Amino acid sequence: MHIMEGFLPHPWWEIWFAVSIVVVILGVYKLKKLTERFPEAKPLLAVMGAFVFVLSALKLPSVTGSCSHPTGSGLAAVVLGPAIASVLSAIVLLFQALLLAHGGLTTLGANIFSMGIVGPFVGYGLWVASKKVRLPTSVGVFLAVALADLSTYVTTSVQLALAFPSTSFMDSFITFGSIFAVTQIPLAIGEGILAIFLFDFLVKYKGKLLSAMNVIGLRVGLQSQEDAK
Amino acid sequence: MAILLDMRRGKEQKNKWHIYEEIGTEMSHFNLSAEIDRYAYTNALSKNSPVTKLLFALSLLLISVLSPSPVAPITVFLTSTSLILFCAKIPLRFYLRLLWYPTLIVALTCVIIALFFGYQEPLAEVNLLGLRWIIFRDGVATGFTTFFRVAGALSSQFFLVLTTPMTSILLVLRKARVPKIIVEMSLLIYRYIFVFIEVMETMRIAQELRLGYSGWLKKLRSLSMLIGNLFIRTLDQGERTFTAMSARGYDGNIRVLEDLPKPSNVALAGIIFFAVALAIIAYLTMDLRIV
Amino acid sequence: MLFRLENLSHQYSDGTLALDNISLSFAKGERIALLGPNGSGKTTLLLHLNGILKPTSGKVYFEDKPLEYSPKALLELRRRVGFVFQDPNDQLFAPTVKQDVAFGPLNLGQPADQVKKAVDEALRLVGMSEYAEKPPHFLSFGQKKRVALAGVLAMQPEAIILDEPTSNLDPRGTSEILHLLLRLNKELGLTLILATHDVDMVPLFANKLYILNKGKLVSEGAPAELFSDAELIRSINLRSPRITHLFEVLKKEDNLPINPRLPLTISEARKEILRLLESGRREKKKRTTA
Amino acid sequence: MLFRLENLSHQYSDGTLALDNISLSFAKGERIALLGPNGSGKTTLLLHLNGILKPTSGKVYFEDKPLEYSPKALLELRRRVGFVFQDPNDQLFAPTVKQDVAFGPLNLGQPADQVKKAVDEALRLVGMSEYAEKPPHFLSFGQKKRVALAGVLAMQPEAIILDEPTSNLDPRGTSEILHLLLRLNKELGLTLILATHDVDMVPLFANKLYILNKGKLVSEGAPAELFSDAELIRSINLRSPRITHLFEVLKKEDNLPINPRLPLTISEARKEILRLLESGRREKKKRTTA
Ligand SMILES: Nc1ncnc2c1ncn2[C@@H]1O[C@H](COP(=O)(O)OP(=O)(O)OP(=O)(O)O)[C@@H](O)[C@H]1O
Ligand SMILES: Nc1ncnc2c1ncn2[C@@H]1O[C@H](COP(=O)(O)OP(=O)(O)OP(=O)(O)O)[C@@H](O)[C@H]1O
Ligand SMILES: [Mg+2]
Ligand SMILES: [Mg+2]
Repeated sequence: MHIMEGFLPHPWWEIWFAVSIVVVILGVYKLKKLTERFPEAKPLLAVMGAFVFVLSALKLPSVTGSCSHPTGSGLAAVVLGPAIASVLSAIVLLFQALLLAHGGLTTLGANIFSMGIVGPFVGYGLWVASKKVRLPTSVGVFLAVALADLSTYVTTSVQLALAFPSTSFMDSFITFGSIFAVTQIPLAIGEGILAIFLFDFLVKYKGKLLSAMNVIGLRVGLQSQEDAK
Repeated sequence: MAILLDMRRGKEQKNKWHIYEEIGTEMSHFNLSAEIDRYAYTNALSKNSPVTKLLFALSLLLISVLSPSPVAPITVFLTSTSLILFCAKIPLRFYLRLLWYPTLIVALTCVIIALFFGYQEPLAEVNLLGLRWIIFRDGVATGFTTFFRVAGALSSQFFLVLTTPMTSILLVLRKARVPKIIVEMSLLIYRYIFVFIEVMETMRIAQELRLGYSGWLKKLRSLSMLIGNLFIRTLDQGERTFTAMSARGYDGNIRVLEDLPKPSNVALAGIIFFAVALAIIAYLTMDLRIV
Repeated sequence: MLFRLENLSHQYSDGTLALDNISLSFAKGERIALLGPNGSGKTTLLLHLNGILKPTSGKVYFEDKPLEYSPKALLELRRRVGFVFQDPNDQLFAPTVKQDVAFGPLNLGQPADQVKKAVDEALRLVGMSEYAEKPPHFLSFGQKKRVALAGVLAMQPEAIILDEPTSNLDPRGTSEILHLLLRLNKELGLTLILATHDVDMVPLFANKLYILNKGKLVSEGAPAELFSDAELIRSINLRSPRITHLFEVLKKEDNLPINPRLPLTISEARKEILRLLESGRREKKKRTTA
Repeated sequence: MLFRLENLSHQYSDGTLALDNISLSFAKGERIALLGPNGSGKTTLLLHLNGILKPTSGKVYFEDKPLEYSPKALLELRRRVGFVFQDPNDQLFAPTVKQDVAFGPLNLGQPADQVKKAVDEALRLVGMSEYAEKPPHFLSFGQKKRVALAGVLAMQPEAIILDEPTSNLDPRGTSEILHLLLRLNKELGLTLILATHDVDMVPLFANKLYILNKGKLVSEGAPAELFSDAELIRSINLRSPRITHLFEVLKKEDNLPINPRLPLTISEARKEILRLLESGRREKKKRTTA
């Protein structure tokens, strides 16, 4: 779902840069406060970032026989909150651009917006909402992550349609959107299912540590206690 | 890897599978990032000032992206490519390997843009698949411009990543007042990317040796185990890294030693001159149209 | 011949020539040790036997047929030749010990009860039955190593390739693994190919020794022969087994009449010392009677 | 006393009692080896010395003061006591060798040029100067191990804790690290605390030996003393150094008049054999002259 270096014409890449930078700065502020209180958070968040990168470099088989990779930002948002997830995504996207030629530097803004901002905010919103209506954790995680994925792809389609309008914006949006839908829908479902397992691991193996550290603690810790009841 | 690539991926993958069968092992992008990284540290320009290289690459990138006509991007492409091949001495084979995939995708996308996007001045009509397609001039123009813009931008990005060690890039960013926390996290992430790549590769081989990939379902099962296990190791590693950092006096700040090669004034002046000249070319050829 | 390498070279993509024109052959039923210092190419060589790496030049023969790299041929090869990694953390990926050991047999498509039996048997062999339900990452390093071996044993291969099987193991663990391997070799005729830099272990284990250095095959033969050449051994960052070294010193420094075929193991050393004492006495006797 | 443990116990969160009521003390300037089979609790014990793990019961004293776990006190402790981890991948987190070695000194707030000097010196000591600008993932295992040690040396600690410093190293690497450690101990008076299950290495390194088994402190004393008790050693999955074992066999099985303090190293063994031969001769002489 990465828009390639140079693909977006002026002025679109600048616009997305401007939009993204605001949110990332907010995230940086939050992250700074978090790591000041909990120095443990830095290495932990860093290895998670590296994990997301490595996942994205791994080719996953998907139903269509094609390959695609998860974005990881949905789960990151559920666990860390959308603001911090956006910073982490921004860094991972930078590495993807530099080390894998996935995405690019000028399109970093647009990619951060779709993958690091819209995705996490949608995911986090759904996660919170699903907790409000007392859906089981696994369903909540699945919905949050799968829809974070889908919203990312819708956003990318919008970005492309805006930059390359056909007869109308809608026309172009539908063209881009339907091209992506083929692989993105199975992928979103796949990532949703994967996220359930990873979330489970997180709570099972590191729940204590994380809630002690309070990074993920407040959310995961409380959540899992709630589930236990 | 890029836009619209998903559409093509089914076929790509099959083509690649043939190659893999020949080589015997399945390649992943891991090799790519590991090799890019290796060239960044070993190429003939690696010891030059990262500031110079970063400035150079970014100015070429900006000119490519901002230039309305293809002249400047083409110049950029030729310049970066020759620097990559002749000054940094990156093997042509590897550079082509980096280039062919995005080129293919972008070419394809641009064809699509040229064919489906546009509504002014019909240029031609084709009969394809029993349907009549009208090709518009502005669509074709957009397609071409986009293609060359990507070529110029990508080549300057490749120049940067193939000649400049990632650590120097990050240290320059730090100097340029990118928020400290971003740089610190990036430095750690960079290190662990390669730790995990190694782990992932070895673990995948271990699974393969116990026949974990001999079928679609087994493959899925193995992969999920692999990801799950890597995730646990990731969490463990986070804790152990914190332990190791603590054992050396980590107090919440990651301090780094800054001793980057100094940029040479001649090189800087050369870059500015070249960039300005390119910008002027871009301005003068603004109205040039291919179609 | 189980494996034959013919002018095998391997160059990694960064240009490192990790193996340089190696020709050798491993017979069935042998216990083979590859000895070499860090970075000499042992792991690289082993990875060729299983088709994970492909030679950049030269050929690998398995049962006198050139190795095929088609997925099907590789599958068959890997079913018959097991591989135990140096770092057990890389090899243990399932959530519990039992599931991990079952991974291979399940992939072979064996029925569930047969898999269970194979798993139990393998865990018993390596002495880890009581940990069957534990997640591998809670085990100590040595315990993980045993589980990794169990995972391969459960597939009932004909040959096992082991990369540093005893590194990080305590002496009992080392000796247990060694005895286990020797037993597997003796009773089941399992061919064992093992890479190590533990020189003290080699004489106890191997009946055939290959010495690698800097990607080249330096020497091959019976361990006793090779370790007699102390110069060679030392020149490539290795050392002789301590027992051998002791007798080398006694021979060189103290000019004792040591057998030119230096002892490698404790039992050989014992015989040699007794012989020395005996001949010392006899000599004295001769002199005094003369 | 540099460290004193008083009735230290540690139970991991899954219920494993990894350390069971351990009391011991480490003096300044000593070379201490903790020997024990896999899973005996060596790593767990070491992690307590650095305040990384907290005892579930009992106390740790550093210079006769109970260890404080406030961030400031820990920082001070860790400045003075370095820790080299078993797996260098855990320890090397910075993107280049130089940055990694500089991490500690920078945290101590030293000025940049002093840090640079310390880094160069540390890299020189471990013989890794030429790799300063390389990322750790370009290095071999043994090289990583050296860099990890350099990272600790650069902080100029008074004591270094090492968890299996020589595992996975070839004999030359092992001997180089050992000599480096011995030199540091001799020249700088550095206290060294080392966990290992390499029994052959212990006599060459340690002047004080603690033997752990199943979380319990089994025995302590000079290596020579402890290794003379072959029963004890063997009962806990360890073995005597091979040289010692040889003499044990000669003594028990062949009834040779071996010194009750069995030789541990090659040089000790050499003396003992010469003595044996000599006394054999004298005995003969005596008998023949009588
Ligand atoms: N993936 C790789 N890419 C590039 N070079 C490699 C790679 N793997 C190994 N090498 C290099 O190839 C040489 C042989 O490595 P190999 O791992 O086979 O040695 P080894 O004998 O197994 O060493 P050790 O005892 O440390 O395990 C070394 O110089 C090593 O640095
Ligand atoms: N994080 C952990 N959680 C639970 N149990 C653990 C943990 N770490 C170690 N253990 C257990 O504690 C015991 C002691 O482990 P420790 O790692 O201290 O042993 P060790 O002497 O260092 O062994 P080795 O020689 O294999 O490194 C073992 O039984 C081990 O399984
Ligand atoms: Mg190896
Ligand atoms: Mg340990």
